[in-house]
Amino acid sequence: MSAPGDTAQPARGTAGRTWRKPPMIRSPWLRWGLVVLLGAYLVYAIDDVNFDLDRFIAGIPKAIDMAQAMVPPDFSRWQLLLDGILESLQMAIFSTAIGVVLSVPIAVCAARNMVPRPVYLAARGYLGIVRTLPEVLIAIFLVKAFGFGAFAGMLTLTIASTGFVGKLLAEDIEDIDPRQVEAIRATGGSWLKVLLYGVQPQTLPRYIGLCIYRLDINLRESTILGIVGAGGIGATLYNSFGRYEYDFSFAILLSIIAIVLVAEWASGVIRARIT
Amino acid sequence: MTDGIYTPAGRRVWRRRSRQETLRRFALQLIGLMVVLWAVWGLDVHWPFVLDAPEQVVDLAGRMLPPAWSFTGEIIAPMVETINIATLGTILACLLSIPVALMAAQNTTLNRTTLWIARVIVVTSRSINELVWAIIFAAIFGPGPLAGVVAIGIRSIGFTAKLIAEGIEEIDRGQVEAIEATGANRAKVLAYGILPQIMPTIVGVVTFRWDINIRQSSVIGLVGAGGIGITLNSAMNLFNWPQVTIILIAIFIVVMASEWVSDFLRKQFT
Amino acid sequence: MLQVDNLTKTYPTGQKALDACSLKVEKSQVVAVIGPSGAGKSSFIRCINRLVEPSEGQIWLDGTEVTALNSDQMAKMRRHMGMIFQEYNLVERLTVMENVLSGRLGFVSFWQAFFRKFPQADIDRAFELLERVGLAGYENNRADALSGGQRQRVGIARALIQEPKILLVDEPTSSLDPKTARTILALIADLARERGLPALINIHDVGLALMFAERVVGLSQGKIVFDGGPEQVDEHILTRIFGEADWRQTIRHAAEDAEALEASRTAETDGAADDDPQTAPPASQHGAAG
Amino acid sequence: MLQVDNLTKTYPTGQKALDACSLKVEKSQVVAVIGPSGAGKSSFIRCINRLVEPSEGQIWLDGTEVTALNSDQMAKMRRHMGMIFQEYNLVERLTVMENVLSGRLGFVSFWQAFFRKFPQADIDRAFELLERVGLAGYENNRADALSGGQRQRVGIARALIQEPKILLVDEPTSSLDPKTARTILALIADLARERGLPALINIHDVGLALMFAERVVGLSQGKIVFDGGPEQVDEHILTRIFGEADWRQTIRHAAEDAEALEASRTAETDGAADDDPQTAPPASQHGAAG
Amino acid sequence: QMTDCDYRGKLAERYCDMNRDMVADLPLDESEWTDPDTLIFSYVPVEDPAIYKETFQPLMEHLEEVTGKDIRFFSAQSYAAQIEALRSGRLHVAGLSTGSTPFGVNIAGFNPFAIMGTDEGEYGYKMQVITPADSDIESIQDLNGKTVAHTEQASNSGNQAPRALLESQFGIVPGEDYEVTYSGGHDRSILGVANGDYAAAPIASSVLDRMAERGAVDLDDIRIIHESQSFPTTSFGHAHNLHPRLALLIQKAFYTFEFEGTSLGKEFSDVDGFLPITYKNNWQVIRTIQEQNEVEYTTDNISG
Ligand SMILES: Nc1ncnc2c1ncn2[C@@H]1O[C@H](COP(=O)(O)OP(=O)(O)OP(=O)(O)O)[C@@H](O)[C@H]1O
Ligand SMILES: Nc1ncnc2c1ncn2[C@@H]1O[C@H](COP(=O)(O)OP(=O)(O)OP(=O)(O)O)[C@@H](O)[C@H]1O
Ligand SMILES: [Mg+2]
Ligand SMILES: [Mg+2]
Repeated sequence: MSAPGDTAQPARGTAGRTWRKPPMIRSPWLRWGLVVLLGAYLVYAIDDVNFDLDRFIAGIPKAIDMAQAMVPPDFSRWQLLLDGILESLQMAIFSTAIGVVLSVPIAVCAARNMVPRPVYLAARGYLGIVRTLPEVLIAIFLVKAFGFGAFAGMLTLTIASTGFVGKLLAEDIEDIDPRQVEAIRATGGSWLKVLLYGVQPQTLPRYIGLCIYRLDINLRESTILGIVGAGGIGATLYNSFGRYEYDFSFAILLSIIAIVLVAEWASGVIRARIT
Repeated sequence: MTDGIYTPAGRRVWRRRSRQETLRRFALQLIGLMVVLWAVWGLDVHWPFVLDAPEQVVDLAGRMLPPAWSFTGEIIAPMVETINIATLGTILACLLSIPVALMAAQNTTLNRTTLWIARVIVVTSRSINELVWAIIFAAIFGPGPLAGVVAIGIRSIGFTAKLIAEGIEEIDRGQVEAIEATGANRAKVLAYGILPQIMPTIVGVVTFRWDINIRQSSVIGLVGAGGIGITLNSAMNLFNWPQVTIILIAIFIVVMASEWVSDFLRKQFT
Repeated sequence: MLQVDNLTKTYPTGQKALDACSLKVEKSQVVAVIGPSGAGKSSFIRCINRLVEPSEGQIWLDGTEVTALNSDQMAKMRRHMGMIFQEYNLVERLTVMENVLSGRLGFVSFWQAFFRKFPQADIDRAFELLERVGLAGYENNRADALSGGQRQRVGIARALIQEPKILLVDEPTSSLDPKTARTILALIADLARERGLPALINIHDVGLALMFAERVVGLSQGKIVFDGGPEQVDEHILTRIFGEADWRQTIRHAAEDAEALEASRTAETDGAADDDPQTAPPASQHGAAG
Repeated sequence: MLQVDNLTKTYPTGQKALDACSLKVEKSQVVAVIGPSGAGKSSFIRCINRLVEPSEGQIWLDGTEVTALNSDQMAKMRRHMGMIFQEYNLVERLTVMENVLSGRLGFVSFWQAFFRKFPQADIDRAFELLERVGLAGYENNRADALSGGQRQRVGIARALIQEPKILLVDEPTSSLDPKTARTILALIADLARERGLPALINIHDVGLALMFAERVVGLSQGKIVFDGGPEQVDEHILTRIFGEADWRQTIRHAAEDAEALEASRTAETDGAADDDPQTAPPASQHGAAG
Repeated sequence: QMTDCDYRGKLAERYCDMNRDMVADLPLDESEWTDPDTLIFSYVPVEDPAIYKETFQPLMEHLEEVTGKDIRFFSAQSYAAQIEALRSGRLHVAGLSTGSTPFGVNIAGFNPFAIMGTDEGEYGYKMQVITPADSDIESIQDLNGKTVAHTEQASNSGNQAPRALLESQFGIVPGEDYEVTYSGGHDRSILGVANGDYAAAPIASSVLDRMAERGAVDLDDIRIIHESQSFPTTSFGHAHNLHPRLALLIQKAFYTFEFEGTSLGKEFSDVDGFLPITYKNNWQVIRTIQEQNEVEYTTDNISG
């Protein structure tokens, strides 16, 4: 540190000083220990998946065969395709609508910077449980409870949506600019109003992105809808693969990709308007 | 300047939106509501079933308890297998998705063509069911962990790239501007202006994807490795619910661990 | 009345920003807090409304121990504490009007806030304040499309609309030209006087501080090293606060300025904001923007 | 040499921030741009390095038409344009040192930048600059744990380490106490003189402007309404730029200040930043922080 | 109720088997009989081809005609869901796969009565053990020390049957004499063998036939080294507590359904109609297999 005395040559005290970015983990033992451990693990894990070049070369023509079976896409059964899409849309819209609304309070409670620790832990616990329960199992429970059909499917999708949007939105809330929140807090706004004026404007674009993303996940979801017997485009796709009708599968995939691209574009437009 | 603004006495109204905007919003909301109603119409609830639903749930939940603790030993191997494949797959996805994410974010993409290329990659990756990816890569690499890793990696790109791209779209312009003003080229602006801002997002998204991949390891199962997903399916198909419970407990531990790792790393970066 | 006892703040990084500061401010006193950059001025006023949690010490406002309140009570308390931020802290994606009205959040119901249905009185007051800070016509601009000084003035209007019992002001004029700066400070000082509120103003412009404050507190390295009237501030004191430099100009100007100000006070504060056409957007431009 | 022809900027909101501004700055001239808040000062200098894309007009720097460059060429060009931001624009999650060193990004390879392996000369220079702006010992603090003035000074060091051919400076002293402010401005002015660079300084403190600038440009409502030496600036001119007010004090002080400054220039600028113990963190505290 | 029932065999506690036909009896208490206006029917394709919803349409129409009820058809993809729904009374008529039929019977009171077959009374499929065409494995004994792909644990021909039969017939114990890896499905086992990734695999003949027919696999790539006796295919049955009159009508509808000329007939080309079966007789072989593999049915007992 400079004392008033050594003013003559400002650079004297600094020349040759090295600088390194302060490491994330202070203790060098722990730091290098972790690095070595991680490296060892990766070596072990990669060793586990041995790559066989001969098999790879032999596999290429098989993949090409499969690809050839896909073209040209077969749109002749458009009726089946359209039915599936409409059915899926119906379920996806409903479950997304409910799911994303429910995930807002969950996300707020799961954000470290918004709530006291016990609430945070409880909400994270909920998110953990929802994410632990395989969708298959939730679906089985709901089929048992409400019978086969769209209702069980929608409920499953709703629950899965809360886990997904809740978790990602919570992390976005944790990342917001604290200064803007601080200003609203300083006006004496209650907690809810701080959310409304300090947090919501900052997270809205992300939230809209997540809603639309979840909509398209719910649209494509096949596992759940297959289990509840609700059909939908996912089940149609699954069946077409099961029947080796790859050209029809490809047609279905192209349709799904087109729909999702439209959703993606819409999401981009909306977000660009509010960011 | 309109005179009204300077008239101190007059009551001035202020609305967040002009009348036209309000109308447009109202119309949009109405359309939205109608779409949701159309969806509700497809619900088809059988009310008598709803009445005794709790009873049925209790029937199954009761049969899941107590967990088959003795089964614990048998799930360790598939769990480890699953973790290995999911970890490698996630690392692969992470490496591939960062360039895609940069192309898919409106504020970092080079031009409209790259934006759409990235979007098509993202959408294709996630629209194609994991089973399909698994079949394709099992044909190429043969059934086994490698096909699982690649299938998981490719399948995850859509998710990670999309969410990271949205994170990039939300960054603070000012900080990027400052780095641009130093004359840094794109890559360096990325490393100094953008990366520090999206680091928490990347960590969050990647750890989330990691635990999704572990849970979706039925894919891994389907390419011939005995992941936890296959174990779970077998337990369910043999109606051994107490075993299902113990597997769930194992998955829960992994999910919470990922939550903890994510939280720890994000704290370092926020 | 504000009373601060032994306030100490140590940040998690280990930085000790405040070191046992005590201060007592009577009603209706405009206190300027001066000190070099990094002295702890911002930390000091942020501790008072507990945006920064004090490490030690007590704070009392009008007989309530602020440091003992729980978070609900603190939210209620903050309604009465108007705060102006050094870095403005506007909510970037909200409009100017929403930012200003957010100062009334403590007083409206959640649904009013949600639908932006603030009482007409608040809206009238918001328009009036926007005019007084020279931002008439900007109400529908988004905060992130403003110039630095405009942003700062929105932040000021937001604090003033709270009709607070105490004003905590962090560098209110850092981005303002000399004329607007004086107008704004006069506005703050007058409000404090009119309503009989104490005001704590962090300000780096010592000249302005001496001109408007009734009392000056000098902070250096987290300690209060001076506390007295502006007339007591001399070269020696400034050196104690800021370190060695040539202070003659600063003090002389301040004294003269204060005189000049005294003479023109009534005239200036009334007319101040209204004859300010150059800061209002020209009609044609605003038409296009709306 | 910088030449600006007919520069016009209309924002997407319809706001016309600049209206056919022309300006020619010779080498090594310190130009103060003054004007009321919202006049277009920031827009003006941001157009010069095209952080804001000009709507009309041309800009030439040393014979290159800046407005005609593509984005790669612009990046190269910006290496030579040092910019100091009104709202600092530090990368919040990086340390002070990384922020300062980011000024050298144009000169190192990507991997050097990525692994923070900057040449020793850059690191030396960074330490030296940090000392000169009074932030020695803060190099490993994260930018978001700094006081307002400290952040501003980091931004200044970042621009200066670029060793630019032109300095674009937006309110460099808004958050600084008078002493630090003068030190910093002297530093900027001296650098400009030493290296023979033009410097455009937006500054709201007219007194400081008149003290340090060789030329003053007055902006009002997006138009250049005055362009001349500081000695030409009188009450009348200030009224033209800012509107009606009592300007006598401002000018008189400035003149006196300038005199005093002239007398002490050599002494002050050398010693300025170094004898600044109160802005550096006390050793003990910093020890705890590191 | 407990006192009324002195035999239930392996059935779950809530069911009773006084007539010892191994399936749950109609409840004695008439109030427990159900006679719903809408019959719910589900079908899970496991060793059968995947089907689109409309394939079953003709059968549904026929059922509606004969029973006079509305029918809702669900093509589901999990038989755990199916059997749990049956147990909860959410499902009235179902087609259960070979291996899961005993679970349905014991856990959910399923009452199988029909199976698809020819007019000659032939039905069923065979377990086949296949190897790559160029493999040096000639017999089951040669599997010793190899890696063999089973499909999944619950599958009959893909796992349960080989585990039970290979030991008793050839003295080869899967998992001991050869290493078992699970492929996840019959088609994946077949493709894996065709590609030479697995040394061998036990699979369902019906799946192999179908894949060959559709060109998904080239029969020249595959050699069959063993074929088992016939196993029954998917069983069709109803819930135990349907009103007896309704149950009879449903059975009648199945038995009188003609595949010829319908979409169902096109899908199952070698089938003419539904043949009557009983669980006790026709599932004997499956029960033996599962018994040997120590499969537990009544989860009620497991949970104590
Ligand atoms: N969030 C924080 N974490 C750690 N240290 C901090 C934090 N905020 C401020 N500091 C440190 O505390 C000290 C006092 O900061 P403070 O913001 O109160 O200064 P100030 O007097 O307002 O300065 P300025 O005039 O520059 O705004 C500074 O040394 C600063 O680096
Ligand atoms: N991004 C933007 N979008 C729309 N309008 C803007 C934007 N940035 C600035 N403006 C408007 O342009 C005008 C000039 O802004 P500018 O920032 O250049 O002013 P300034 O002279 O720097 O003022 P200050 O001294 O307050 O910083 C202002 O009226 C402002 O509202
Ligand atoms: Mg401060
Ligand atoms: Mg500006």
